[in-house]
Amino acid sequence: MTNDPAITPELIEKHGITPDEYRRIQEILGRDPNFTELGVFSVMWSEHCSYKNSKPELRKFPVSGSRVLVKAGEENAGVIDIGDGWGVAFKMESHNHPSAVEPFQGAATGVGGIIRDIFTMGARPVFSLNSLRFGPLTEARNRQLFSGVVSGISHYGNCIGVPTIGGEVYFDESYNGNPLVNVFCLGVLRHEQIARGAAHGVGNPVFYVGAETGRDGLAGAAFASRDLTEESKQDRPAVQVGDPFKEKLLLEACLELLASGCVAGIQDMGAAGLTCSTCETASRGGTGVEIDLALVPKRETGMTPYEILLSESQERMLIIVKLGEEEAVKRIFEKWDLPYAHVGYVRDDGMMRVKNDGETVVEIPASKLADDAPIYHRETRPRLLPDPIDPETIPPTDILDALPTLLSHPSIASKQWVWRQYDHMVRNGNVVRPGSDAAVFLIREANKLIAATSDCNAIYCALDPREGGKIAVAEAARNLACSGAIPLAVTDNLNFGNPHNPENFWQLQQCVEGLAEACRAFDTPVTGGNVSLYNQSPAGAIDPTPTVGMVGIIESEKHVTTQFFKDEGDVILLLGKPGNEMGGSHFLNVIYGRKEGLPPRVDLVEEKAIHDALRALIRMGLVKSAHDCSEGGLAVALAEAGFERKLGAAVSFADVPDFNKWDEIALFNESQGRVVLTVGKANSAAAQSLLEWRGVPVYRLGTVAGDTLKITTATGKTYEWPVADLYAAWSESIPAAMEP
Amino acid sequence: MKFAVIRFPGSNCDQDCFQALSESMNADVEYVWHKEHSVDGFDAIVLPGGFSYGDYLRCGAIARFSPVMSAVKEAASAGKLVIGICNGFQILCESGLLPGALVRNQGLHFVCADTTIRVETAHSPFTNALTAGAVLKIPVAHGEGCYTADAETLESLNKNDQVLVRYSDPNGLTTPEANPNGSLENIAGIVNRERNVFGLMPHPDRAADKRTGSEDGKLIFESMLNWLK
Amino acid sequence: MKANVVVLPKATVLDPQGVAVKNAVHHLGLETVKSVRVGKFLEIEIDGPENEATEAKLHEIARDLLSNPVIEDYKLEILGDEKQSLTRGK
Amino acid sequence: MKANVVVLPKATVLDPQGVAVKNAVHHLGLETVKSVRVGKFLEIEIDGPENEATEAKLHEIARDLLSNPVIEDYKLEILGDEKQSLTRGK
Ligand SMILES: Nc1ncnc2c1ncn2[C@@H]1O[C@H](COP(=O)(O)OP(=O)(O)O)[C@@H](O)[C@H]1O
Ligand SMILES: [Mg+2]
Repeated sequence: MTNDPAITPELIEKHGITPDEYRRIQEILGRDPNFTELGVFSVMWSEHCSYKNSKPELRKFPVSGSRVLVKAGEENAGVIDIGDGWGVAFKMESHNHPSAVEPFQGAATGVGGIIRDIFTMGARPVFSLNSLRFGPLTEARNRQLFSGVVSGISHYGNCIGVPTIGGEVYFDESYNGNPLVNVFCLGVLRHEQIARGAAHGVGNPVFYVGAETGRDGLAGAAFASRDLTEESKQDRPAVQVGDPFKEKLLLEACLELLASGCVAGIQDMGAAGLTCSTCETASRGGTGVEIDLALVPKRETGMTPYEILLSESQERMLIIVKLGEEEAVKRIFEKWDLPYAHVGYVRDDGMMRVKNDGETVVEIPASKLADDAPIYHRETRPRLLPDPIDPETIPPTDILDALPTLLSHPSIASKQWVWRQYDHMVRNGNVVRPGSDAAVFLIREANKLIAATSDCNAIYCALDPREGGKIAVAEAARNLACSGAIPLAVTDNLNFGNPHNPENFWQLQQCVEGLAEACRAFDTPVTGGNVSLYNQSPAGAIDPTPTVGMVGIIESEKHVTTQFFKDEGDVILLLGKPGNEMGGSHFLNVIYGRKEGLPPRVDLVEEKAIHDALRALIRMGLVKSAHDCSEGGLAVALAEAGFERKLGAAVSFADVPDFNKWDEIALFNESQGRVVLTVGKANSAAAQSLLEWRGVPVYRLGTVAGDTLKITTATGKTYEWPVADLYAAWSESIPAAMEP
Repeated sequence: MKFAVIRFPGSNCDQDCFQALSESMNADVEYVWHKEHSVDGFDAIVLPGGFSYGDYLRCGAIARFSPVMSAVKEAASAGKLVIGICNGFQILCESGLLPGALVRNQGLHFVCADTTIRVETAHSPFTNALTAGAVLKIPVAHGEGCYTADAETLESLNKNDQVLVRYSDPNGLTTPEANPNGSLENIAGIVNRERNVFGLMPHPDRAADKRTGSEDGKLIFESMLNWLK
Repeated sequence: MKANVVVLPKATVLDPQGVAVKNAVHHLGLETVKSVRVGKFLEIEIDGPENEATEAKLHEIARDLLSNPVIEDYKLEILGDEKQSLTRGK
Repeated sequence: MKANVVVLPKATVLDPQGVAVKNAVHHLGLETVKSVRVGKFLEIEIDGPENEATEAKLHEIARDLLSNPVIEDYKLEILGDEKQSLTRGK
């Protein structure tokens, strides 16, 4: 390649390759790499593709279980058995950095990417979730990011027809300049339909299908290579533009193709595009793959091999076709009006060989490139854990004012402004719509009820990453239990700062250990996920945010439960001890600007016992509503439970044991393992004794009543709020911030 | 009697419509691909929701030129029943089978929510199982559902009893708050002069199963089945 | 040849997007802005030199496909081969 | 004064809408169309005569609010008071 720059130490460094790594490349090749090969190594050995910094940590996750059909890391997404020959494939991905630069397209292509991962497995995408973090809405830039990200998700998801049925949104200073956009997708498939991303069958033809390749995302891959060629002098966009319409065609074509039995292997082109898909399919298949770039459909002229291989253009797939089935495959591509090309063959020599019009430009042992990236054990430096909050430091608060203030904080307030913009009803499966603890979706193909939630309280993780990690899983499991579901498995998205900072890396390690411990406790193996490091702005790293996506199954329609009070007169019970932990609470943060103190401890055994007891009660048909206590504690949970039907409650802690004598603490502490549930009056004694018999703490708090929330505390004081006022504070907050 | 559900590239409620008709209504249904030139053999045609051809340019603007639409036009003029739901309504307006146009929601955002709609007349193949004044709970999900038409068109729609459903509150009052997208006179769905082509933004296909909310949409399909009997 | 097509909402049709942009512009400090209308701009490149048949066809396409006469007006501008588009480049 | 702003996707950025329109135009019989790019057109009316401060502010708004420089270019055209917009009316 005559025009290629010479391989200098500067060029190597610019590619993010260390001298040690370069020596390793020389060993693998037995020679110096050329320029294109250097680019290939740099993307494949980036953190994004190789997990070179996080792999030793990820090995701590439990990955197996009786329901696991495809394990984490084996394929594009894990697959879990849901019974009767059906399985679900699901995964979460981040698109943080692209969204920071171009919120609409960044978020949209994030959705496109995760949906592609799912149908690459042979599964039909069924629904999505999204987990978002922004700086405070008081700043115009954050409003712009929030609104752009939501429109981007809405655009892509609505257009392709995959409902977005749940998620979470938090606002905190630590995300200023570095928003988080994590998207989750779940698909359904028959066990025998699981597709593999492996290049099997020497001699099989390799097809490229989907959008033409352009110079998209080149700067995003490993580095910005601005002055490589004449043609590339113009600006190269670091952000890709998504085309949900093209992806919809690709989705239908791929599922039709997989059903036709003509496919030996399939792999989407995500990060590192053609490079990653060719070497990974070869490596998984124990074969080699040879392609010719001259045959690749292109959107622009004059693209170099380097550019074609590293392009991150969206909506593309690599398909290994069974020899002899080429015509059948072409017919399907043509039916769906998709560009395609027969670009190469599966070989038996273990090489990833790339030609350009016959001339070999890349020749690398595929498995070494895909699997032999260096692994680093990064240095960690622990931070001291904060002390628990001393109640004496909590000033007397205007409680009547504090509750609506908390409810109107955008992190707690209604997210209806968000999910109204998402088509959450397409595919006709909403049994529980957005707005309750977990979304419940009827997968019609399989006739199964699946519940899903995403959770992470990053304040806890910042103050105590290990406990924070445990709580993220525990809260997800609790949300599922409240909707009547049995948790099946977990996907996670680890969002952290620069791993070279030992404190950041310690946070990552602690969070992972916490997640892993909790996943074991709830018997929910991790089936996959994503790592996003370098989430920093000049002001510092984001709060560690290990987002958890958890999926559960509901055995019968009768078990579906929501968080909302149903009828006046129903008895309100608190499951779990009233608690008194104030560290890391939203009360301290929102009312006093104090993001501090030791966050709540979670006892995983007790937590699990509570979930099991709740599910048992639900199965007996005794539970009319169940809502977990999370941000804002018991008072917020009681208020939220009344919002759907505008029902109030008459509640008293006065004659109930164990309630704290500080009203602030009793109402707003965030101790874990608590659920507010309601039962019909006639069943309340039975429910209570059943729970006591199971050995879980239960307290009778009062009844659903009237149109005010009336709470008498252990000090004998009574606070009363009209539900309409609380509802207004909660429901109008985000719209008012966004549309003044 | 047999229903056709047209599949454009980018249709995404085709399966929902198919299921609602076949499972909830026990009707005979088949998919028809957009490249087909004929819809012979079908008694009723469903243009489903979605983003046909990506909805680039304007919603329904490109779908209008697809081969199957010429066949749909012929079928419409032969008096067969045509129902366009959401994107289908947009396609019907773009192709001139229905008057007026659907533009960007007044609030500028996509809106996915339950709405209640008031039936204006039982005198149509699409509402004969209902009574005027009945209120149905049927969800909407669209970004461009604001119905507009010039004064003359509007007048003739009203005069000829062509507005079949309007957004209303649960008591049947057509208040501004009940209007999810700013549609003129809360119009949610209209029929052509000949009364055999119906377009509406709400999704009866998403209101045909108790488990997922409402069953009110079935009454519209039931009307069509009555008519075809 | 090249052609540009501008499609704008008819004056009688509500343009909520235009209103939203106007409000945002006011927020950014340009309060003298009286009205904003938001439409589409299409830049079309065509093989071959300027000619009447193509121009007639372009009008047809602009009317039938690129705009919806119920709600929009269009304007077609033919740029020929050499002339630079007025509206391109900085 | 009046101003028009045209916002178009950068030449190297994928423009799926442009591709869709090009295909539709081919179907309608104008097969000589090589490329279509679709962008936004904003017609802005401003109180008061043409002046540099307003023009500078308009540039700022076009760059920060109306377009995203990462994927789009904009072009601002000042039309003054009397001049008719080139791109308006039939
Ligand atoms: N970005 C979002 N997209 C869709 N639904 C959301 C989003 N954010 C929040 N929701 C929904 O709003 C409800 C409340 O969310 P959240 O306060 O995070 O609940 P919890 O504290 O119980 O986990 C849930 O039903 C959730 O799915
Ligand atoms: Mg919850």
